[in-house]
Amino acid sequence: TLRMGNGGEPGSIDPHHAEGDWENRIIGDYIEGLMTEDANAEAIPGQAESFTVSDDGLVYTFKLRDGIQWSDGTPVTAGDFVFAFQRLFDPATASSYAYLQYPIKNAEAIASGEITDFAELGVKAVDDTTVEITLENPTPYFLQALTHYTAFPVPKHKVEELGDDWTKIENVVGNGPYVLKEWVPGSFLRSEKNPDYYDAANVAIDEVYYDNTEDTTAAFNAYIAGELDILTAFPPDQYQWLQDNRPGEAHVEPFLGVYYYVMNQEEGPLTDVRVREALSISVNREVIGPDILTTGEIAAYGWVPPGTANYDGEAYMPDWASEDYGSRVERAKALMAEAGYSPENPLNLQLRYNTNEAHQRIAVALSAMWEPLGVNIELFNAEVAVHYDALQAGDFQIGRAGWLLDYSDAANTLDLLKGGTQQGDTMNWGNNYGRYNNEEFDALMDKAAAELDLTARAAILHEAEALAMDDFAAMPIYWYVSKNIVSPAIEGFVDNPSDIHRTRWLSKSE
Amino acid sequence: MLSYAFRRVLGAIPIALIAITACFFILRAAPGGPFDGERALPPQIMDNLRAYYNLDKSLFEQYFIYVGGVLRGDFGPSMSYQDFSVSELLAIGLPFSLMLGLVAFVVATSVGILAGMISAVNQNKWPDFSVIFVVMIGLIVPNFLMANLLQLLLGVYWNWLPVRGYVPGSIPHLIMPILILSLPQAARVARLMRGSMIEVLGTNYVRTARAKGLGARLVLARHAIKPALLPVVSYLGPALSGLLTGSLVVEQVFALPGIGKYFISAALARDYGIVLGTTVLYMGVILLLNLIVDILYAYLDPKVRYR
Amino acid sequence: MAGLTSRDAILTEYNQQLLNAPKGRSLAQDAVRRLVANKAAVFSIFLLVTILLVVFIAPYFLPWGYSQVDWANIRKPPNFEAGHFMGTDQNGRDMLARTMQGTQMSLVVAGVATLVSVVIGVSYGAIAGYFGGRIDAVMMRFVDIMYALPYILFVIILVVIFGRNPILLFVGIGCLEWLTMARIVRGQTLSLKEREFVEAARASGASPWSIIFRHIVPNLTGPVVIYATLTIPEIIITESFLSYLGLGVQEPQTSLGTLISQGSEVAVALPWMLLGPAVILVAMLIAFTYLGDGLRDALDPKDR
Amino acid sequence: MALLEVKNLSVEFQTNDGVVHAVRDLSYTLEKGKTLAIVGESGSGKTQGAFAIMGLLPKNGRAAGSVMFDGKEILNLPLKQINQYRAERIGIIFQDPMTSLNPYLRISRQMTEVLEHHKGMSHSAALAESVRFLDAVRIPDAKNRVHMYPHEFSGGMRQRVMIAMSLLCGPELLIADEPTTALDVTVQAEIIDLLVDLQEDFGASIILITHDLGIVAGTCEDTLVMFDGRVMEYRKTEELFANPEHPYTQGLLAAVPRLDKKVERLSTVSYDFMSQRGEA
Amino acid sequence: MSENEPILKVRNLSVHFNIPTGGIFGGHAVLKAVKDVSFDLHAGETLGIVGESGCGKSTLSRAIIRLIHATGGESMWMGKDILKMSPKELIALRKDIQMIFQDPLASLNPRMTAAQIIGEPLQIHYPEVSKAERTARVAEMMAKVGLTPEMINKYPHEFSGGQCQRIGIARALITRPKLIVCDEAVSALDVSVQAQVINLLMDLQKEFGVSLLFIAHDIAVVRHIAQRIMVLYFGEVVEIGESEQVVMDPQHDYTKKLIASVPVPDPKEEMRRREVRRKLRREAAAAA
Ligand SMILES: Nc1ncnc2c1ncn2[C@@H]1O[C@H](COP(=O)(O)OP(=O)(O)OP(=O)(O)O)[C@@H](O)[C@H]1O
Ligand SMILES: Nc1ncnc2c1ncn2[C@@H]1O[C@H](COP(=O)(O)OP(=O)(O)OP(=O)(O)O)[C@@H](O)[C@H]1O
Ligand SMILES: [Mg+2]
Ligand SMILES: [Mg+2]
Repeated sequence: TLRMGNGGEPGSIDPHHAEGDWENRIIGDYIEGLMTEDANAEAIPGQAESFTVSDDGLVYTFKLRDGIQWSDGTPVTAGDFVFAFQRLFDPATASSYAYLQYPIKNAEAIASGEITDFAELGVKAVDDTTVEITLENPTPYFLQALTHYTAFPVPKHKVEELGDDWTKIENVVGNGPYVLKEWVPGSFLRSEKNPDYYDAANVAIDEVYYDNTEDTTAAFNAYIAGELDILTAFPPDQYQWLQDNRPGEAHVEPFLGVYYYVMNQEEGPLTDVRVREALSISVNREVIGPDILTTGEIAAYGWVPPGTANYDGEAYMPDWASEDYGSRVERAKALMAEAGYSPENPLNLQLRYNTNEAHQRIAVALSAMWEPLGVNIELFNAEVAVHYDALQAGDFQIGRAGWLLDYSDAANTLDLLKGGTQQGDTMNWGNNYGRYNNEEFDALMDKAAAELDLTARAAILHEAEALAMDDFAAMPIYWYVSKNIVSPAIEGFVDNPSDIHRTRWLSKSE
Repeated sequence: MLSYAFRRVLGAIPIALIAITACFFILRAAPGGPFDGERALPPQIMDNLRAYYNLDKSLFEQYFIYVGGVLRGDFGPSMSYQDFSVSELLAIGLPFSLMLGLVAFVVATSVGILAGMISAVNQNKWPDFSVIFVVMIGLIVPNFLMANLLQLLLGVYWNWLPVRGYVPGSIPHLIMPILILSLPQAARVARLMRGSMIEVLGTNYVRTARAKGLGARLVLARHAIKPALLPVVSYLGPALSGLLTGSLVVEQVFALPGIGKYFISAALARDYGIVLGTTVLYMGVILLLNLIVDILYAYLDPKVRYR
Repeated sequence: MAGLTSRDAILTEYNQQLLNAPKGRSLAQDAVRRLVANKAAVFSIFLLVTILLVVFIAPYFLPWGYSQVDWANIRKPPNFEAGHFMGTDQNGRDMLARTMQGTQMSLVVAGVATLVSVVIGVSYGAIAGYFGGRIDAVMMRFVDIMYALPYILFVIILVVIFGRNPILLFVGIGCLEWLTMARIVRGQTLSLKEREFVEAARASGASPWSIIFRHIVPNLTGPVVIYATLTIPEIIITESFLSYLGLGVQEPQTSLGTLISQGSEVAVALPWMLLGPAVILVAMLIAFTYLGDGLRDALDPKDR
Repeated sequence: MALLEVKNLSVEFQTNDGVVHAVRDLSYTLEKGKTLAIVGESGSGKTQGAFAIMGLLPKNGRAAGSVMFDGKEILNLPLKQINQYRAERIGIIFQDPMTSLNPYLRISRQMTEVLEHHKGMSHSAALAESVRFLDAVRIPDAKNRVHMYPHEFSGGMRQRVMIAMSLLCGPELLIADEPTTALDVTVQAEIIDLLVDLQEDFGASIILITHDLGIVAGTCEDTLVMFDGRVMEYRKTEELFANPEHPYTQGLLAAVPRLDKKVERLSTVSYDFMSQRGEA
Repeated sequence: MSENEPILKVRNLSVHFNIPTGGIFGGHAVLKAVKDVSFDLHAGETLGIVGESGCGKSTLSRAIIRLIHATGGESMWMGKDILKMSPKELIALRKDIQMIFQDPLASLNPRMTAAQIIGEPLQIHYPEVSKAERTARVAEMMAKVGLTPEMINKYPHEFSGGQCQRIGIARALITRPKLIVCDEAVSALDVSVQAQVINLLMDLQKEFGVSLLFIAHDIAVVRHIAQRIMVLYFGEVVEIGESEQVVMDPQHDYTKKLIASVPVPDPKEEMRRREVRRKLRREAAAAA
């Protein structure tokens, strides 16, 4: 029995409604897509036995394994996959993460209601065991994207019979290594090993509890008392204690994500690039990971997390990063003076962050770092809904944000800086909260999207990254790390930048 | 009295309606929506979601759809727990919360009343001070800290009780939650009880009871408790409803399947369905409890009459 | 007025006694005397005054300010050489300075919010209870509705309407806490208004208002004083929760509740972050408790 | 042997304005089966003197001196021991019937508990007995009324309930503190007769505190006159009425309004005697 | 209003109480405490009300001034029905009518000092009176009812029964009302203080023309103070007339018995009477 401190309470175990990583951990255990992750979270064939890709990179053909079946005994067919993708994009399903599969042909048009005939979707069943997927554009990371739960099949026979109720614990069936057995909302979900899974022989753990561990302090206490085997998050201040008392159990590893501050470039003092530069270079990123957060987050100077796939080439590193911190501060003061600010004539800024211990510490540290420049920071925290409401509305000066990559590809972060699109009479800035607007950058991004050659594409993306960072389009602060605690009894837990560790690869010595 | 109760029960319907209405519009007036999260969703997806939950209709249409549903006993869908309807979530959580709350309530009131009486009888002597000190610690130490300390002490270091978690049917898992829930209420009951008991002990009718040679315990149990309970009883309504629903911290810390967490977390997530559903439920609980308290009050004090 | 047998004699004698007789006193004056006689209450007052003086004056003499970051000492245990007598937090700020600032904040918030809740709760409850009938029904159902509505939303909207304002925090919390007070007061009033002395007051022509505020409310002081001291801990916690939601005290300022909730998470790893604030909180609230009980006893003329 | 022997009893109250001496140096003896009347000025310490005997003084009161009951000292006994005397051997009728009856309990409860507690009777037997006593004090419709609450009774009826309650156990000593103030004379006469009958049947002793000198004249062997906490005169009733010695007693007797003599103006006691005794 | 118009005209006043018979269904019996009582009271006059304990005297007096709800009838004060007055008028009326309650301690607010209690009506009805003067008038009033100055700061529970009663009396008299309802106002007083209070009342009456409704069981006192006496029996008026006439020539059986039972402070006479009563009772018992 594995007891996993799974984080929050799952909102949905329907792959088309799920939104968080704790849901991913559950869904990935009971449903498997065409592709799945290995212990390193690399894409490997899952329900598909093998696949071929056309030369233009647009058509993927998957051959399903023999004898795969849903846990109620119904065979898994290509039709289930076609049905699943159609359901994913159906506007009536209202799946919030459907856009992750937009590379599929006509997906976006169907989701937005422009095309109503689902047969036009680029997912076809050639026969019962062959699935053919056609893309809009060649997408180098598509196989990785197929490991995401949005690409998972759903049991057509169940969904047609029960509608959204198919995920009720008494109805739900899956095709993955585990079967869901029990769900006590607020407490835990329990699943058991699926004996009919094609690789059942190699699945070591026979029962999994996904415990609700919203309260990390309590979960940590439970781990120490031996009640949990894995924690997917822990209070950062315990790291030192863990290293001292439970060496090797804490797994703090780079994780594909960037923690950053956005600066409002639509209006206000931050439209002045000198001010942005001054603020950015006077942040001593090297103290944040080791001293403030203590979990050793790595200082971020660029925009694409190290280790991101399809991004060969030298990581972006600005010149000032290697400069001595003291002289950086002096230069920042000078820049501020140029922009007309000084300690006598201070710049008053509001810094917004959503309520969270770590965000608060960083905000406090940064406002202390900016104080010598003659910048007075008013800290303004708010709950998540209010915070992001304000960011999206552009109602802020400096705001905290973060981005965890949906899949390992550089465009996934760089897209955050793309200019807004006109929508009716308002601009839609999407996730570009700082409203960075540079046509040159947008052009580079478009060019990269059309580039088939991965190396060439990477080069273009590097160029775009450098451009935006030299513009101080946003202020990266650190690269996220994943923070797991794994009991010594667990084997097979491999650290990886996607922080995905499927239960089928784990084993436990009782 | 019966007709009074009957009228109160009937009156509950318009009251609940007012509460729903107020809640509905307050909810919509609050900034941020149910789909505002870390990342901005693409506009079409947003539109699909809004259509899915009827949020694209006018506010009044939404309101009438909702009220119509409630009248049919359907509280609509939850936006953060899509696999459940609000009714289902409440139906799952309520029995547990009820059980936990009632046990904690019984513990709290009995401990509180007893402690209050002990300290009233020993007013301003050391048993008074020490009893009050002990019970007040349960209130003064915030519940999250108390939970953490108890977990560390009883769970981690001494290993007497499971640290957290819910195992259906397991009593040890519930001891700490009940303790943490009931301690603050016990403290409040004890203090209220102490005060009113002292007041009652000074009355002439208690003197009469003493003159009857009844013995200290009987004087307390028969003559002093009833009047001394009056202020406590007024507090019991809020106390019990607080126990049934105010267990956010306890539920989160111990990962229990109650409904307490919805009262806060749903409001923060702007999960309109759950917020409205819990408001209606809570309203019902409060109206019922306060009715019971009012009737209990009239029973305790024969002079109190309601029209 | 003629004819009282020994009227003149009595009156002259009486006038003489009148000169030596005590001046009229009120319940409040008597209460002060009795309070001073209560050892626990006096000790509590002493403790509270000490805390008050220390937290408001001592910060001027501390080497570090509450928002000052000491980059050389982040999350360090007490260190006298560096001037961090209670250690530093994860941002390298002096815990002693922060504890004092937080205590200031919590004292002010608790004081004002308690006052608001007592004033509103007592008047509201006494009025509902005294008039009874339909007025009572309407007023108490309003309280019931207020109980049921998710109050966080109220506070969020208040902030949207009025902006961020510390006064709002007091009002917000006070408005939350008065509900239970109103219910308790209303219940007691229902009993009290049937007492004969209230009838006597009515017979002598007291208006409903003066009956409520001169006859009923003074007889409620017991439960009111006690419940008021019971709301203080609740207010301190509610404040930290509202601050957590961004509706209250704003960093770098802090409050006792916030310090404790932060300290609770690191109880084992960084115990000095919890210990100081917790000790102050417990000392302060226990003092309020004994003071409350002492005040109750003092305001009860039958008790001494 | 005297049933009750009070010696140098004094009662003091601690107040905000200093010490109040409610009773000073009170001494008297009461034989078995006899009745002692205590009369005196309102506020002269009659009630508190009686409370001291039963250990019922308010919190701020202190009693000193000696009270021998049946040969044993009972003043300031600890609760456990004094409880063996209360109600069972010494009954008391309180002066203020409204506040002395528990407004939250039915009369039945308040009466039966005495019998259940001291006599170990069953509830139904105790109830029947209570009703019998209520009948005896002429509560109309006692069978039903016994289940009512005190506030549903008239002032006089409450007083009679108090009387009935104190008689339930047949105490050896009954302290009756103005037991008939709220009763009209017809009922009063019957109540007094009832007390005297009980006394004759069971040999109980009674301390009767009253303002009604008429009752004193008719029932009490001895009379004690109090003023300002002190004994003014303590003698056989007949002698006292025939030949009052103390000016206060004289004044008191003269002040009694009489049906058989019509006066223009009621006379009051002149307090001259105080200056004579130099004690004012 | 003509000279001879009564200031208080009570007509067919009745009061019924619902007595819960228990059970949650709220069944109740009706107790008719006051039945169809009518009488007049003139300015400067005292009407004595006597009657058996529990016959409805207190209830009647409370109903007249609307402290409890009357079931029917009217109570006209200077031509206006008190039972129909608005709350405002009622408060104004209280200036003219004061009441002394039967239960001395219960009718005093336990958290007010004697001085505050006595001064309150003055404060309510004459807010213009300065604090110093109010204190002086309170002290004067206390002296008149025989309370000493050092008692001003005492609380009700620190007083003896009779002292409490005198506080109640002082409170009722301090505003010099036109009508005072005295419900057993002197029952807890020793004869001397009682005489002092009664003399005081009569003096006030002479000087200011105060009217009194005087409820008492001591018929000698009633005869002394009242011009007329009304006898209540089981809630009904059975006799009403000039005091001398009622006392000297009682008509109703109850009144006769009442007069006959008045004790006299003469031991021999009392003993004799008791023997008579006892004999009668024995005979009755034997007959039964
Ligand atoms: N709790 C108390 N604190 C202070 N003084 C008190 C207290 N109780 C009584 N006294 C005072 O003690 C004195 C005696 O009171 P007590 O009740 O014995 O009088 P009493 O003779 O019974 O008078 P009455 O006939 O009016 O009942 C009074 O002057 C009274 O004011
Ligand atoms: N609140 C009440 N509820 C029910 N019955 C009541 C209530 N108040 C009075 N009564 C009844 O009404 C009747 C008259 O009571 P009331 O107090 O008027 O008598 P009274 O003449 O003043 O007698 P007393 O001389 O003993 O004071 C009594 O039988 C009494 O039991
Ligand atoms: Mg007395
Ligand atoms: Mg009466």
